[in-house]
Amino acid sequence: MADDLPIVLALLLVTVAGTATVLTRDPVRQVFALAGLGLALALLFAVLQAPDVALSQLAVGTALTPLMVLLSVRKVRRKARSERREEHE
Amino acid sequence: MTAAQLLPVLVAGPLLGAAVLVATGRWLPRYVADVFGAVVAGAASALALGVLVATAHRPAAVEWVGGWRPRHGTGVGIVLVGDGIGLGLAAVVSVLVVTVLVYSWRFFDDPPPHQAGAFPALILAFQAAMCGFTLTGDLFNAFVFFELMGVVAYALTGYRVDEARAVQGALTFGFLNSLGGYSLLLGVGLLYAHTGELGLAQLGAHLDAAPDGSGTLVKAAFVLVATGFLVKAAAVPFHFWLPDAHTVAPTPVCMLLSGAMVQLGVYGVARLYWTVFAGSGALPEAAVHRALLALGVLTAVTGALLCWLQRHVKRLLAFSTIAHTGLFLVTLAVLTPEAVAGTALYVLGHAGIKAALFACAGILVDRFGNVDEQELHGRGVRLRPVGVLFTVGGLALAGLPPFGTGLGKALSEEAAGGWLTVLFVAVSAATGGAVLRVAGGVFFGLGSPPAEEDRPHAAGRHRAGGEEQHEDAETTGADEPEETRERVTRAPDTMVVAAAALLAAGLAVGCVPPLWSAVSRAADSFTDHSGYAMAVLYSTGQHLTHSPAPHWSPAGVTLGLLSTVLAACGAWAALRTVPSGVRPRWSLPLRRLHSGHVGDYVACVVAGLTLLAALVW
Amino acid sequence: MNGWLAAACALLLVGFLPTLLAMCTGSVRRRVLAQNLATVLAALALLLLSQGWARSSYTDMALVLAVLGPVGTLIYERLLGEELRADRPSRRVTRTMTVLSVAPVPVVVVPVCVAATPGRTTLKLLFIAGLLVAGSALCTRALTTPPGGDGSHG
Amino acid sequence: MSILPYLVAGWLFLAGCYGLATSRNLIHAVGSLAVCQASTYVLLLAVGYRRGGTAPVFSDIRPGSRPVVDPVVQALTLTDVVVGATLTALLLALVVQVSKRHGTVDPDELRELRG
Amino acid sequence: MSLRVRMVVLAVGLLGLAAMLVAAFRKLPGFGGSWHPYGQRAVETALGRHTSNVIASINFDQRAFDTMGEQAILFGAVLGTVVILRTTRDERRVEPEPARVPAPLRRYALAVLPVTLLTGLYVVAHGQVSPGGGFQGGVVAATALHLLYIAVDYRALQRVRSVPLFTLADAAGEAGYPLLGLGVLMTGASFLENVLPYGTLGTLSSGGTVPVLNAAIGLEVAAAVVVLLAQFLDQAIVIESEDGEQGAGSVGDGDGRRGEGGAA
Repeated sequence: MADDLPIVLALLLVTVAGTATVLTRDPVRQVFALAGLGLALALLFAVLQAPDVALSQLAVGTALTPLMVLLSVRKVRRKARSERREEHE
Repeated sequence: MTAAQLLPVLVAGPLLGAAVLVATGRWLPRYVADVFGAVVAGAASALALGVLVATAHRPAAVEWVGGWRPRHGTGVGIVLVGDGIGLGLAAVVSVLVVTVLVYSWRFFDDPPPHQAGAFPALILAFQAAMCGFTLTGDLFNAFVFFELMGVVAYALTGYRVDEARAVQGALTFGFLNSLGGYSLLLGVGLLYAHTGELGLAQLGAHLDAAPDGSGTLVKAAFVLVATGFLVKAAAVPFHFWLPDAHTVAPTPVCMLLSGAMVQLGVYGVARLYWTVFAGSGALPEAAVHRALLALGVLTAVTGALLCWLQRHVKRLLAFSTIAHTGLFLVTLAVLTPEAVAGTALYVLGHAGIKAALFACAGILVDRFGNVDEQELHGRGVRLRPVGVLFTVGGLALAGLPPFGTGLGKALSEEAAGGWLTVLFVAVSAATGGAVLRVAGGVFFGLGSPPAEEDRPHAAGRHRAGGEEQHEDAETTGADEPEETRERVTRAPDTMVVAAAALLAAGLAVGCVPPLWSAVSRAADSFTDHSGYAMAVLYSTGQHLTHSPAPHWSPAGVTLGLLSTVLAACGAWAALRTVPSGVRPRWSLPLRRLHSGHVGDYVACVVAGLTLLAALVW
Repeated sequence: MNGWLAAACALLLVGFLPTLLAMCTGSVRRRVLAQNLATVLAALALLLLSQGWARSSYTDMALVLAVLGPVGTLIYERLLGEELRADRPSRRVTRTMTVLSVAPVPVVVVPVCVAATPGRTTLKLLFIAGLLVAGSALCTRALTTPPGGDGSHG
Repeated sequence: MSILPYLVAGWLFLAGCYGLATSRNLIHAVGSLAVCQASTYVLLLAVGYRRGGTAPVFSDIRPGSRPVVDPVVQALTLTDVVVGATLTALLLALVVQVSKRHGTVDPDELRELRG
Repeated sequence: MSLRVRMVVLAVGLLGLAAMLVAAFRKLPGFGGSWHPYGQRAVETALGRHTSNVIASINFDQRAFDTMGEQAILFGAVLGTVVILRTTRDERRVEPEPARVPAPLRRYALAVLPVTLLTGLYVVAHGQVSPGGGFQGGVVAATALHLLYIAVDYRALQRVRSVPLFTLADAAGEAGYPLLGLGVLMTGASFLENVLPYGTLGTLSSGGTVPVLNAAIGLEVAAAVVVLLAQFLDQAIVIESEDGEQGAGSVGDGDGRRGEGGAA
């Protein structure tokens, strides 16, 4: 059982982060939960002895996914803002 | 080099073509890119047909990619299996892709900057995905091509990005299909854990050898994997993406989605059942029969009702595809070689006819910028050739002999038998009748035009927010942006020729007896669970006793004529009444279900998973 | 289960889990700071784990994380600059966060270096430690400098 | 313990579906879909794990010196991670266009394609 | 569907699904078991081919066909994103504004850029020997380039990032797989058969065609990620709609746009 402790811990982390990702409704805040999920998954992959998968999860989850999501959020917000301004005019 | 060795080329060739198109897209003029795409697709279809003919009377062509042939029935590689049904579907897909590329020569004035070849490149990647999916004998590999098909199809569906509805439909499509893909992958995980294998033949062999007692695991795996395929096949309640995607996708893409991709979902379920689960005691035949039959009937009825209620012509055709998918599933539920042969011929005929109908609808879009049945009333009179093609397509869809759809319907009725005959006749009549109604109203000006005030307020419809929210809202076909460079004044020859050729192909399916016997042989080996495993793992062919070749039976012809007459009468009756713009109250819950809301659709898919599980258990 | 793995578990439980919770709750500022700390702690946990399993090739994971972690933080800083600038933490928070993210690095890396067979692995470990210290310290500072400190938008 | 990892995979799938179905923001929905996908990673790798095993990467250990975990599921998961990242990109691109054309990314306010 | 109905449908679905999954999981072989027949075969096969990273051997040799599909997914998704995020008729491109990034940040990012790039290349190069490979390294290398946007501004990134060139590299990497496969086929062997000498276990040139395919995928992934991010960055920074979606610099910092009125 003690040998499985790292795995249990990593599973706990993944569960927490995954649940938080779903429950965080604001996309900007969700990015952080998603990044946390990425890190937790990478740790889980590492303790499951899958360094190759952990590496690709780190490569994708640390910078690439947050960058894409944040750029989308930025575009979406700008659009919403300009729509609001149009309405005010 | 043997014929089998060429199987991977059916996937690699189009992919290479796509890469070349993207690499040179900056410098290529539009038409060169289009011609190149058509040539590559044409070469692939020639290859598929060639291998199909070369291996027609021999056991299936089996190719272990990378030369990883198994020893003593175990291996590490991926296998491609070019048996009659799989390779035949690959050939159909490839030929359809060529037609679509020819059809779309006049399309899209707005290629992405410096990417003249983007559209043909995406189509070629789509072709590669579909061919890979039909040929592969490995479950995870099937998932890969499932996802490739999806990714390319979302992009193609959303191709006209300046259209509000296009991007929304593509996004719905993306969400639901991805969810289906993950369900599929979970199922693959369960199967791998249980058997330690990924190849279909190995999985089947393992389940035969060591059936798990209660069957819980096997059933769950079947449900999860089949859900993935059924999402692709647009079976109710997994179908919600299909009408939305077809309403908004460019017409050539609709032709591919409805003509081939949806049927590949049905193919996936059938392939999965016969190669993996058919021999294992854990998944009783009765359970699979029950599940497919229930979903099939539900799908057919829902599709037919909603098809009849539509006024957006492409959406109408989309629901008719759903209705026919339901019929395919009902037939497959019989789980006999005859049923598979009937379904295969039905799918073949349907591919030609449905693609031709979409092609005609596309001409309407280009001519009038509108595919709304009521708005276009009588305006298509001058497009007489198109009108004739559309009418013939409607008759064929209703099951008129000697079209391939008629033959497929007749054989399916024979296989399914009993009260299901009523279902086949009714659904064919409803879908064919809806098409004939459109044909009569739009192309021949029959019946009375809708009252003026019922015309939709075209201006207000396209901006969300400003529009009043009617509970009874429906999707109209007004304000459809043309897909050609400029609004065409007459139907372009390439388009009409493509539509006519597709109809002719649909007709040929019902008139060429050698094809029937070939399909019958293919169906025999398709349903041969142990034969597949022997051919794949030990390269030994077994001699099968072939079931007699299918043919037109008097009963089939009569029922085909009956449903055609019913369709014509229904269309005539509908045209005689003045369209009131109000649709029957009983249809409200059904229509409200199609709310365009991703959340609703996801909830339905999850509930559908549970439904399927309940049916299988 | 050896000492290294026990240490990794302790780090995950006492260090990473609270940081993860901080990442998933609260203001954007808090989340960014927590994210920065989380990458450092995860990288250290990976180092401990690879030592615990005696797999030197696993250190590549920590290497990639040490390289990309600060990049991620800088992306947040760049794209959420407005929100972050409106809500700068106090100097005390800055100092605490810097200490929290820098201090564990030598605590973990030095013993691992001592235990590992000297050679290329040691160099790699030191390199990772350098990246972690520089990256996290700098990111913490960038995230917490008062508005006058950067001149974006003049 | 013997089914805990599988349960976590199942939980992630259900949670992701819940998030998708109740989402009020399409970007959030894309994130929820990523959670669904995470469940497939967890399931696959959990299936391939072997107690006491190590990764079958023989750069720093001798082949045969230690038991190894199943590499096949790792290769599958690797493919899956790539699929997930690209899918996220494509869906986000579509969300960006939805926001441009509809002025909103709230699925409740997208009132087209009904009936 | 009203929200209430949707929640009921969803609850039924989730409960049923949960019940089915739990029932199935209970029948799975227990976690951590030692029975992995396919895995064992894969390990033996990889060692037979002198590839020390068995995962790389599966990805690029034993199940190389999967990876060809995976690569096509990436390629298709990037092409799809290019198509979907193209500049439409009602949009225009504006010059991005220069951004002023704090000096220490800029120095750090510029110093880390080559380190990140080298790390990426290192991870690609060692793919068939130690953990890593074309995909992981390709993403890291592509991320490195975007430090220019973080450290300096979008204009700096635009100067070194020629989208046509990277599109070409993307297509070349994508073509590498089918080309190699077809080339091998011409020699009479099977598609994608590993025909090169296997080399010595544990060296960079071991594994026959594995390093070649690994490099092809590294090239494709790096180029594809750059092209992909270019679409998103363009959308967020330089593309705006004609009907006055301006708000220069209102979100984030620098990189706002120099609309007609607000030329800096």
